[in-house]
Amino acid sequence: MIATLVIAAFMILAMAGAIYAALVPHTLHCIIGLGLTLFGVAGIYLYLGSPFVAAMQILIYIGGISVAMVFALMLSVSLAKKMKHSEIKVILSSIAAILFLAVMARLIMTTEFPLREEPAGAAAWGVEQIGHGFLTTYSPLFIGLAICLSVAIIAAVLVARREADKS
Amino acid sequence: MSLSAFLLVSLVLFSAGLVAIMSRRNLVTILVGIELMLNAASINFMAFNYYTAVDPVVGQIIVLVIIGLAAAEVAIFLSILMVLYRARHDVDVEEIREIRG
Amino acid sequence: MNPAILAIVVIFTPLVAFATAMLFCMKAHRIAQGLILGGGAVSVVGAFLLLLGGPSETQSIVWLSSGSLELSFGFMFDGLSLSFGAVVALITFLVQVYSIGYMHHDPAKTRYFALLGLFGWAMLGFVYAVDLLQALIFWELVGLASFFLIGFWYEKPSASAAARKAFLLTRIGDTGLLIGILLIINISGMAHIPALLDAETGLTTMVSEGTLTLLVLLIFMGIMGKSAQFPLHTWLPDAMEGPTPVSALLHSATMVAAGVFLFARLHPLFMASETAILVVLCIAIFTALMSATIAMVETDLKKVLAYSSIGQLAFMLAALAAGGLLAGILHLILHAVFKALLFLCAGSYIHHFETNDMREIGRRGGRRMRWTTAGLVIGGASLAGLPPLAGFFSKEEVLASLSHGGYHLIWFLALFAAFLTAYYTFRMVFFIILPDRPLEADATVHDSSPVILGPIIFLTIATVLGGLILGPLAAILLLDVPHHSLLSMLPAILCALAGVFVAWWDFGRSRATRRGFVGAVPVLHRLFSRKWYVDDVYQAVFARFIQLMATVLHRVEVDLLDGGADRLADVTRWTGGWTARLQSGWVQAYIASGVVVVALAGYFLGSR
Amino acid sequence: MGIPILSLILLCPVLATAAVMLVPAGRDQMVRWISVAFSLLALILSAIVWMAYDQTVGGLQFEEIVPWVPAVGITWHMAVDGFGVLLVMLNSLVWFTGVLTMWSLAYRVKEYFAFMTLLVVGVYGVFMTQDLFLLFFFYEIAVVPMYPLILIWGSTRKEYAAMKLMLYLLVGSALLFPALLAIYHVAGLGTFSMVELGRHTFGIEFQKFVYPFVYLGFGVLAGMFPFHGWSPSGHVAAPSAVSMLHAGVLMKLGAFGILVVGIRLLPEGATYWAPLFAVLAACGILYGAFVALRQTDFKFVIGFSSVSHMGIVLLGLNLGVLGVASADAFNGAVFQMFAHGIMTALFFSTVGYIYDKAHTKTISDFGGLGSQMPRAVTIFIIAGLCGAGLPGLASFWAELLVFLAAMKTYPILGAAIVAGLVLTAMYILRVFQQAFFGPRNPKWDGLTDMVGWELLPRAILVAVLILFGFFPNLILGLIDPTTQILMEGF
Repeated sequence: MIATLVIAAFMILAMAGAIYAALVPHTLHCIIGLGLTLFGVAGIYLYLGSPFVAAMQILIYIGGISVAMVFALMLSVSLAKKMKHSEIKVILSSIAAILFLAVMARLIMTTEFPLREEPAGAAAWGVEQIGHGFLTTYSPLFIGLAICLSVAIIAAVLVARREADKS
Repeated sequence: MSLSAFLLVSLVLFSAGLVAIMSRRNLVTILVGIELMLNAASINFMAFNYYTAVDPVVGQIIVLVIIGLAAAEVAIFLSILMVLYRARHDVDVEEIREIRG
Repeated sequence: MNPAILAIVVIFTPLVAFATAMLFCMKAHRIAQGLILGGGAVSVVGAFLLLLGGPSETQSIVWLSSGSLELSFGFMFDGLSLSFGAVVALITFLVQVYSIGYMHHDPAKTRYFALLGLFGWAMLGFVYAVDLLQALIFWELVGLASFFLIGFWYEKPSASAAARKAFLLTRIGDTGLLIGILLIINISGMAHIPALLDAETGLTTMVSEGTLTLLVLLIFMGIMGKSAQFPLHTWLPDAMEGPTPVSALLHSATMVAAGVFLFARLHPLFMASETAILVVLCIAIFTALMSATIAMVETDLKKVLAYSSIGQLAFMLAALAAGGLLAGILHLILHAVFKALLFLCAGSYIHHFETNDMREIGRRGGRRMRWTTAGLVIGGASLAGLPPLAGFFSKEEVLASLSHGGYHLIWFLALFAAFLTAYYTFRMVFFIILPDRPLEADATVHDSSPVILGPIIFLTIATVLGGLILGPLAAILLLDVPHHSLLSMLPAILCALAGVFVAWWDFGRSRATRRGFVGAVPVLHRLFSRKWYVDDVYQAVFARFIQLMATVLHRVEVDLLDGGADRLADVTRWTGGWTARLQSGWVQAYIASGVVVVALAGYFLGSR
Repeated sequence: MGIPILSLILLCPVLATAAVMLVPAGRDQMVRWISVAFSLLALILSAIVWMAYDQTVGGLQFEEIVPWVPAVGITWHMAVDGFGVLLVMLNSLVWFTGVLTMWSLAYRVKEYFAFMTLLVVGVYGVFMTQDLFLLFFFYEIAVVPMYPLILIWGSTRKEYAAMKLMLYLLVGSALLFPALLAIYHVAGLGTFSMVELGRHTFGIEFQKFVYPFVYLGFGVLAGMFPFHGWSPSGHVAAPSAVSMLHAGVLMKLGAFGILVVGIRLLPEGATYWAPLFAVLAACGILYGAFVALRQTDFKFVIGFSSVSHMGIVLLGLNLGVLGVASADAFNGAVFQMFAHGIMTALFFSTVGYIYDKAHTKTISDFGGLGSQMPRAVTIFIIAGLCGAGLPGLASFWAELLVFLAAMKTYPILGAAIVAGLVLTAMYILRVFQQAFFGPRNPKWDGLTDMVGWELLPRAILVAVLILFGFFPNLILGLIDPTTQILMEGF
């Protein structure tokens, strides 16, 4: 019962953060909203039996990505200020999104999912299994990810630096 | 808590991301929208992983990959953003319309 | 020695000489000349050895097999091949010797000699061929050699135009020939000549007479092209643009005779169709008369000889069509000898005076070239059919075979043609030996060099003695020697003498008008000097038609097919231009429309 | 399974492409030597395949089967029958001589040879593979490099020509791809193997429906009238070696595709449509010849002559399907693919040489060129005579066999096509007379004639034409058994 309440709180946190981030005019507030959502999602992961992924979510997403975004914001001063915000665009895109949401929600509610007998326990899919999976069956994925990350970082550095040289 | 509840949460996140992408003029907030959508996808993976998948490792691995890719994406995105900012002193997407036909 | 090996030597030595000269001796004229002459000599010796060996079995190997089709490559050693092969090799060699003198100053003579080698190979290959397709291949190669040799001086536009015309007109005939051969292969499944000619199992037993008529007439189209019969004859006079030895070799003695040879080769097939015989006779006699009339008004020495070749080839075809196999072949061989002689004499004059106009040659003292003039007179007399020269015997046989065959009208017309032949031949002779004004004392006129005179003298002797081959030829062809009474020979002799006399009256005597009796009828004179308007009709009808077709189809290509595709592209581009305006470059609008579309799709697909 | 010789041949251009790309910029000579070395190697291997191919047995040989994507039944299945051996040889010859022809290229050499060898990869793949998916895959590999090759190294309205070519060929592919998928799907065997698919009998209605897609799709590449529009302008715009590969080999891909996919898999559909397509092909033969008569550009003449000559190939294929004339039609068609390939390669190689020297391709600009460039002119004349179907050169036999079949199946049509040979002679002679004969034009006195190595590639092609012109059985012996097997399918 308590678990249900807790997860419901996390879900609401996630949704509220997302909506806040989507609608709030100020860029910094927007990132804060994202941070809230990420935190809520981490809670959901925890409930879904994966403490490791939840930890990663907090470490990388909240600790890394959000912070990087804030830094970027700080580096370019004028970005931090409030941007022009057109109400009509927000309303139109909200209508489109709600349309989408309604259709998808109806789909979700009417679909029969082939559920498993009983949800797997945390023991069956702990960190060990993840590591094993990454190093055996899914090793190409792992390697690919590694390459992608290093390339992205090198590219990011290069892109930013070359322009700096020019200026 | 049932599977549908998680799916609905992820749908809300996704829709919020859509709104952000469609309505904002600031590249940073658009990035936020994208992150929201990625998270929505991750939630779906985890939920299906928990409720239906045969091998529960798959979902987690995919979510980890998504997190990694998101990190890479943000790195690139932000560096481009910095360059763009330096070049144009603006990151308003309404002004960046060079692919216009 | 195995005749097949000998035949390979005879045929392929000129090819080897040709290839070697073309590939390695372009600068070394003397070596090339030596190679080609050596090849020619080997061919002559080989061909005469084959002739002395007498007829023997056909030999062939399978050359090509595709599905049920089998074509062979090999040699025939019957009297026809052996005798004509020897004549071809001999005249080729003589002309090669003659060319040493004639082409002495030409800078490109290696190419010239090499092409003579190519021609020798092709012509000999044709003569000994055992398979219709093999014959066709060498027949085309002969045409190719002719193309290159006519256009040898390719920098002269008239020469290259003449080469092109020769190739195209013979090609038109060859189309018929090829269709005929293809039909024969389709009907009988073979192209092996002895098998096709077989009286019990050959082609004649397989098809109805109507079909056979069609087949042989298609083949005759090829013969018309190659042997320059009306209406495909106009290339031959133009072909005189080539060097004179080439005219002597190809366009009088051997290549044009290939058509007649093919007719003789397939004689039994033609004999099996009455209609075909009549068609051939009509065409032949018309050609003979027409060419003779044109020759009567022509002043170009070589062209007179060219038209006389056309006429004599028509005589051969007429004789063969009337059933006189021996007569046709005899005239083929003897005509080759004396016509080569006439051309070589003409070449000797042209080489010296550098003009083709026989009146001018006469005025400038042509008759002072004594040996050449002797050759010309003897050759001319032979062409006119005066006894006892070679031409008399063969023409006698031709006329006899026409009257034996019962074609009396044709016989009569042929007599008239013979009269005209004697007339224009001696018109030519009198123009040269009896010029219209007295000769100046010009010491520069002298006779040609020994290499030129040698072949002329050899051929003069051959022309005088040519009548003697009648008996041996009949023996090798396994035919009977016909006996004619003196009375039956009389009309021909009288015609020839009449022709000579009228020619003397018009051109020879001191008070002659030198216009000829045709000059009295302007209409005819114009008709003859415009060559019966055949070329003009070609120009006006066929050439224009083909040009028109090409132009129309070119427009179709440019405007309709290609242009249509371009219009389609324009429409696409225009549509693209319009739709591009929707591309505002405003990414968010794209996303929004995407979302709406997905939502709608989800609604409709999900509601099922 | 012994040495996978077919994969080795295919590996040659692949390695050549890779090696050429790895050469440092500016080392053009090295690029050329690499290309020539690999193409020579491929030529030798092709010759070995020809020698080792067992002609008494026929059928597919040198099979290599390695599953690749087993889930949908894609297999690395390489094998050649008699046709394949012949066409692989053709490709090797044209590649080798093409590299030599482009020896003097100086502009962006590295990229040029990389694209060209990539094209060669595709062509080899199509001729060797027995897998429908791979066939399409290689087909596209062969087609796509044409665009940059024409666009960057071309001449004479190159943007237009490149775009037109690409659009035509893509339309062809668009017709083809659904047809191939339909064949895969309807057979329901779960395999793309053409050997397996060939054993399956498709419904007659299905065959009738799908065959035109296959025929048109491949036919566009084969320069099929009236969808040949891309080919003359493409040939004109492309650099010489690309024209060589293009007209010499690439157009054969279309005909080969019709043969192995259309006719082999859908025999009844082919039979149903053959009369129509045969008549179209015959129209193409005459049409190409007529239009060539009016052209003023060397390469346009050759381009339209290609339309005409490829018409003979297509006519042969359709007549073969009708089956009245036993094996001759197929034999003739395949022979013509080879003969025309060599002949056109020779044409473009020589015209390319003249163009490189004189910087013009307009026929009337020349005149009397025979005096200045006797060797180049001689070689062009040999190619031209081959085009005119002169006996003693390879195309004569090919045309003869097709004409034989045409005379047997449709006598009137056959006679018309044979008469069309006169037109061919006319346009060829017109070129000879206007460009090569006539008075010497002092404007071109400075041009140098071919020497040494420039002569080599052309001499090889001439030698091939003459060799098979006199010994047609060398080719017929190779392809006849395969044709016999093909004929059993009807």
